[in-house]
Amino acid sequence: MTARSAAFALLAFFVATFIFFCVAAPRFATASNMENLMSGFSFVAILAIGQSFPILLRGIDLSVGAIVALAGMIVFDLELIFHLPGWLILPIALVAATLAGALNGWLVVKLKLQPFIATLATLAAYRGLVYSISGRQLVPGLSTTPIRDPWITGLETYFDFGSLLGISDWVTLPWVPLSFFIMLVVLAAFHFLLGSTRFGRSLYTVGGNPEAARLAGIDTARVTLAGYAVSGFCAGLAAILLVARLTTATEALGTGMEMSAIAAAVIGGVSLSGGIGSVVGPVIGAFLLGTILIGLTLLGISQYVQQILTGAILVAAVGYDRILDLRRRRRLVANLAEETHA
Amino acid sequence: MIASVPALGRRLAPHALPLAMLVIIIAFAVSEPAFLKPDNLIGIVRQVAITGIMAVGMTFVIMTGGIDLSVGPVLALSGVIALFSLDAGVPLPLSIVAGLSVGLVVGLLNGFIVARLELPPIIVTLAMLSMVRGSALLIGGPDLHPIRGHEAYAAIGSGDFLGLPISVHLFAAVTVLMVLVQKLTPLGLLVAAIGENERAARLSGHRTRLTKMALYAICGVGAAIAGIVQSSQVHTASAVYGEFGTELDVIASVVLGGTSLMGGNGSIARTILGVMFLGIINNGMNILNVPIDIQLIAKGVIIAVSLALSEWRA
Amino acid sequence: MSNKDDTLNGGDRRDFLKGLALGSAALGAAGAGLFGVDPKTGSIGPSSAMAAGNIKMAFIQWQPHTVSSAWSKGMEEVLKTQQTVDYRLLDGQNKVEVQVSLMDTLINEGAAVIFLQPIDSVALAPSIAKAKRSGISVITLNIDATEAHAAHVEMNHYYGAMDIAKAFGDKLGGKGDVAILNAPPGIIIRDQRTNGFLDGLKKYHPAIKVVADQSADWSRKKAQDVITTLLAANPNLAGVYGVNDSMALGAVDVAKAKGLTGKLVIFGNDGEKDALESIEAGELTGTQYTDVYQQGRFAAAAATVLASGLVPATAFKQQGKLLMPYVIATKETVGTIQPSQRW
Amino acid sequence: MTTPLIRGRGLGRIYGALTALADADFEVMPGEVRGLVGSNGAGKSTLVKILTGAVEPTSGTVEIMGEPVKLGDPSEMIRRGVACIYQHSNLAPAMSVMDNVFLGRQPVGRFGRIDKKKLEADTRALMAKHGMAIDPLATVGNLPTVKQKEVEILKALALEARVLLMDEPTGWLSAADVARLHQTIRTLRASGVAIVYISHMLDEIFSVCDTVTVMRDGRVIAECGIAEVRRARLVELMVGEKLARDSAAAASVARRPGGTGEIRLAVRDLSKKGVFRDISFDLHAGEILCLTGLIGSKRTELMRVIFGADRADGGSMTVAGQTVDFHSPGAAMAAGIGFVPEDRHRDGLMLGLSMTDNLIMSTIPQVCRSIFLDRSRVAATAKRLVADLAIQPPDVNKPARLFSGGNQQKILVGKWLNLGPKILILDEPTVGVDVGAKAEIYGILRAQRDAGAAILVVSSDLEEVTTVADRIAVMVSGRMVGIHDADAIDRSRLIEEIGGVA
Repeated sequence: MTARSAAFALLAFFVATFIFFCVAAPRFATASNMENLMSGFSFVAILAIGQSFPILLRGIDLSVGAIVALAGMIVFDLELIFHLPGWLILPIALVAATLAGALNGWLVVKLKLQPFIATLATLAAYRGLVYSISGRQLVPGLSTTPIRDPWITGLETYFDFGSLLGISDWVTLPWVPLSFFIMLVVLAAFHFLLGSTRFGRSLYTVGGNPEAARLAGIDTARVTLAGYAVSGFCAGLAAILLVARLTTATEALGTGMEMSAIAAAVIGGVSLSGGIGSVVGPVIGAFLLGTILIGLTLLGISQYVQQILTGAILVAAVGYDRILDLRRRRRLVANLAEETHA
Repeated sequence: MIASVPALGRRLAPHALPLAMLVIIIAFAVSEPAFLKPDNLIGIVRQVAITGIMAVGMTFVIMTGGIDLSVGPVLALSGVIALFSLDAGVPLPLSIVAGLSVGLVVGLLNGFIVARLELPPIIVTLAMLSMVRGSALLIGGPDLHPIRGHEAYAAIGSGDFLGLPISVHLFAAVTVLMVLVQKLTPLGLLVAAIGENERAARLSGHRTRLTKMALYAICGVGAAIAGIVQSSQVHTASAVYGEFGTELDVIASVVLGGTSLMGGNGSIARTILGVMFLGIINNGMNILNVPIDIQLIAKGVIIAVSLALSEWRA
Repeated sequence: MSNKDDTLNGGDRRDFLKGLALGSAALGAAGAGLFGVDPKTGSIGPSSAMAAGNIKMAFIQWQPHTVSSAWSKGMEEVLKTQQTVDYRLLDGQNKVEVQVSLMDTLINEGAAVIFLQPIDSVALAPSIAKAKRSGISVITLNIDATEAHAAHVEMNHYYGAMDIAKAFGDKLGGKGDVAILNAPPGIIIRDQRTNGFLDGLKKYHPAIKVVADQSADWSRKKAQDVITTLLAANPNLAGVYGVNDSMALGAVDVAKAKGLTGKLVIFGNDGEKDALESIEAGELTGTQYTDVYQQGRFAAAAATVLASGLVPATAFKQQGKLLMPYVIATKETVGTIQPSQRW
Repeated sequence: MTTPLIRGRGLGRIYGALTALADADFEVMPGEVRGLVGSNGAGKSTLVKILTGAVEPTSGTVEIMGEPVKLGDPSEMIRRGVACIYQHSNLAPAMSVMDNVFLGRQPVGRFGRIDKKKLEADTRALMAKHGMAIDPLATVGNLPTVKQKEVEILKALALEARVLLMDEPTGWLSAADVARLHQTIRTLRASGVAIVYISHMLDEIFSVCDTVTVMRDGRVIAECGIAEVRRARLVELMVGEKLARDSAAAASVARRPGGTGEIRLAVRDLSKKGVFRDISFDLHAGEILCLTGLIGSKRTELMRVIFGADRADGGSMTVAGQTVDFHSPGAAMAAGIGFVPEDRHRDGLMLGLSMTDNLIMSTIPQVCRSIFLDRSRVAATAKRLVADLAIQPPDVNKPARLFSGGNQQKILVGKWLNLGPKILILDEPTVGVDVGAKAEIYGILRAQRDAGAAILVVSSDLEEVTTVADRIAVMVSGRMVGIHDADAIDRSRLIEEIGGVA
């Protein structure tokens, strides 16, 4: 109930921001801008979905940016050096990213490292690995060779629903990028996983009350490991979409993305103290960040001022959430009072 | 014999970091004797001075279960402000105060939002990172601003005193000051108390929020000192200094020193150990000309392993 | 469903773009002025942009840096004489995906010309193709893209670095141990400069030995640290090449502190003001100097021609390419660089 | 003779220096309700935790239906049908009632999808069976505490447990709810479930149990049928004959209701919306006032307001004649109030810090010289307090974590004594404290009282209340329902008043 009302509040905030820019920013409310928003931030949304899992488990994953680079570079190498077919490359990259995430989980579960520091260590290590395996350094000339495999570039496809429905004569609908649909599928899948399976319920318990989870016979180690693996998987998926969009991978891909993902997740109502949140919020959070960035650019606001405003909005978003939380608690106390005095 | 291995491990666990350091130092020294040259050893301290000053400042914040991601841009902005003040004809001490006040203001703001509004520190300081960087770029632009004709200012980073770089003296002074604060003043005790149990500290009559604000302010001032040292060391001030990753190095040093991100235990002296540990790894790998990819992988593995060792109990 | 590229080849669907009806009657009514966009405004190109007011031009830089800042100044100098041009600087934050997103936004906004300092040649190519389809001219700075576009104005990294290697070796007398202060991989100019330098040494001075190649993250401070360390292990170090001037100046700082000024041959790359002054002071041995203001002016001049609308952006099958003339600035040549050319 | 459903032999558990449980034998037959009684710290909770697998014993074995089981593994115990209702909540607050009830065992359909309809139906069926009514879809964290307790009971019942452990299950419940719970227990017993019932409320033990096991100081000291033992004997067994005698003597001799007559603290119509209302009482210098009531009667919340940790909405307080309005604990301390909180791990001690640091925590200015801590003064203070309170071991540098419960509590009391408080508030001062330390703490309190301090003790332990109080105040659901001289009220009357029977 309360989680849902928080999500509505966030949605309201998003819609308000959106409408503001529609009114204030020139060419914000255009079909092509919607395309830009969808294709430019779907992968951020996927990263934010992934990041929700470690955060729900009271952890954090700082290494997602490096995993993005790693998965991207694996695609690059397999395609341009080993000339493997795309249908084979994509699953390999996803598996590698998932394993990289699982290794984070292993460090947290088995070596009992604090998630922040464990993933900080792997952030460095994975990035180093990317440099090591970089086809751009190993084979001269590859840095200017785009990836042309249809399996991969095909991911950067747009769907024109307007003409499909035959209504394009009187409205122009944005063409929807495939990445957006992939994001929706991921969202639906993980929403289902969290909300409707034992694993998901267990994950909330492990994050919210680890002792209760243990006493209920839940294998907390396995759940935690799986949570970090999901984060890795999402990073791998984001990497594939990025590679399709860029037709290449670079060694620096994904730098700083962990911060966007964390910010989107927390704005989306995933509590850093674990056990509270959904994957819907982070997706809204990601597109909220996107709306703000694009909107401010279209408003012609200097990039430096943009940084200041984004920071302020981030504080406002978590502060707003905090206020709602306080109000909710106060209401609860009041309800309780009525009950006891009744 | 076999039975005693875990027991030995338990006994050695608290000393995992110094032991790992020793092993690494020996490995470096064997593969490159120049590593142990006094010049290089002093070099290491000079190299870590900036990160070290920030790590010393951040230790208290982390001990209370907080974190400060905004130190990078604070470092940049304090250098820019100090230089602009100098160029505007403000006397040196006042210019330095102007630079340091950047850290103070940002730190107080961080502390206020974290302690008073009780928002998560990681998000608050992430937002502050963005805001301070934006402000620094607004004020200083993307350009490098050379520091010319301010000999005294330049000496802070580049001068020598008693055969040691002044930046090393400064690092030592900040460290000693903070060690004394931790060991000898009520503040040190209070930081530990808040980290251990904030509720209990408040119920013991302490002004925990005010204290936390002060700690973030200390952290900010530490970053500002680092900014002044860096700008004077490189004879330039720029809004782009303290690039992304600076804060993570600082946090890694503090955590390697045994301070838990959950708060509680921690010591300035051990933070120095963490700082030196990372400094030695970087220096040794530079001196051995290890390629960047292997450097990063090794760094990640070494951090994970040495922390895992110190967690190794029972 | 259809693949965008295929459809676009058939005909530019942007012509059909009429602005977005959000499907909400209320919004539509409220925003009649906002959403009832004239069909014409949807079609992008210099002419329509002019119809709407000023021509928009924007520069997407790699990240805040002296070089891009100087370009921007050069461009503004030219563009502000044309009162119909709105120019602004956007920051790519050292991230390809940010540059791509900014490209998209500018395309949507209907810019006439985009100046782009790509982080990667391939990664930005799809965006450039998209811009071209929308009739926007793209001028790349320093790093070329694999997609043909309007113009490319380059500092000439590879050959410049080869020439540096030549001058560097000459100063060293053709032998000695040298170190490279490098940047981490991930941006192409780093690779071009490193490769140019190494190839140059191979070609002109094969006896010179590179004893260390360490990353100093473009940073003067880290360069100081790295060089101090390398000097401990390699007391005979005779020369240092910094992939940018900041790192070279870091080496200069160390040389000064250790009394090695003049003994240690140090070259940088870029040619910023501080580096030139350091050369004049006899500390830095040399750098590759490019008149970056001029580079910006060239780009802007090309842009004004393109924006006149006489040359359609889609017509660029083969792009214009301008390699900026450069000077290997050393104590001997630095005097020829005028104060007004220094950035 | 039938085999016991569950049987533990020689069970022991040692925590550092503290032996929580020593060589305990314990068994329950099918269809038996066994009461488990003993003072706090007697080892009941440890025994229960071993039986649920939450804690691995350092020695001993457990058999279920004659088969030995692997210990220290909660899922193994659940699999074998051992369920527990814990004293502290073990619910996931952000999740729904039905998810909590069937945590980790939700019915699943295709693709591992949780069958929510079936889950809801199962939950409703279970509730119907045991006569409870909670919305299965409600979020647990939003339920009142009483309902949360019911969810915990449901959770255990849902396991169709053969062995059901109940650790203080009625602490949150009203008299009517208790009766209903007992009815449920009798139904379960009839179906052959073995039940272990832990409670301080001897009435409940006598009402529902068949047999009783008495523990003291980590040992099982007696076992018998409930019909074979009289109440007084049971109390004597629990607290030890000497203490029972001593406390009775001490209590009757030394009671000083009203103290010196000087009113130290006067509370008038103090209210906090939704928590408590119209609280008025006087606390005199030189007396111990015990405030008792069920858990959830808002005693702790009242204390927090008096100490300035929370704010009141209405009413007034005067301390030694001065009207006060504390906005922080610091302000209350300045007025001479000390507060020993209920949960010493959560609110009281810095477990990782040394005993010395804990002892000086609320009196730091006293041990400072200018801005520095004066190490010699710190050491002297610690030494004095350790001697005064007979804290064992007297190792001042040892972290608080490593002391036994009783000594931890003494550290906490000592921390406030150092302040020389005019008013000392103690919330459940002897929870988890062994019998010996308990007597010592009572001694300390009496000494402070005799020295003129006003002492306010919050306790739900009636033994404690009748032992230590000069006057007794009773709270029910956020209201103060009566204040009595300790000698003027008998126990059964007190129990009725606490239970809300007017």
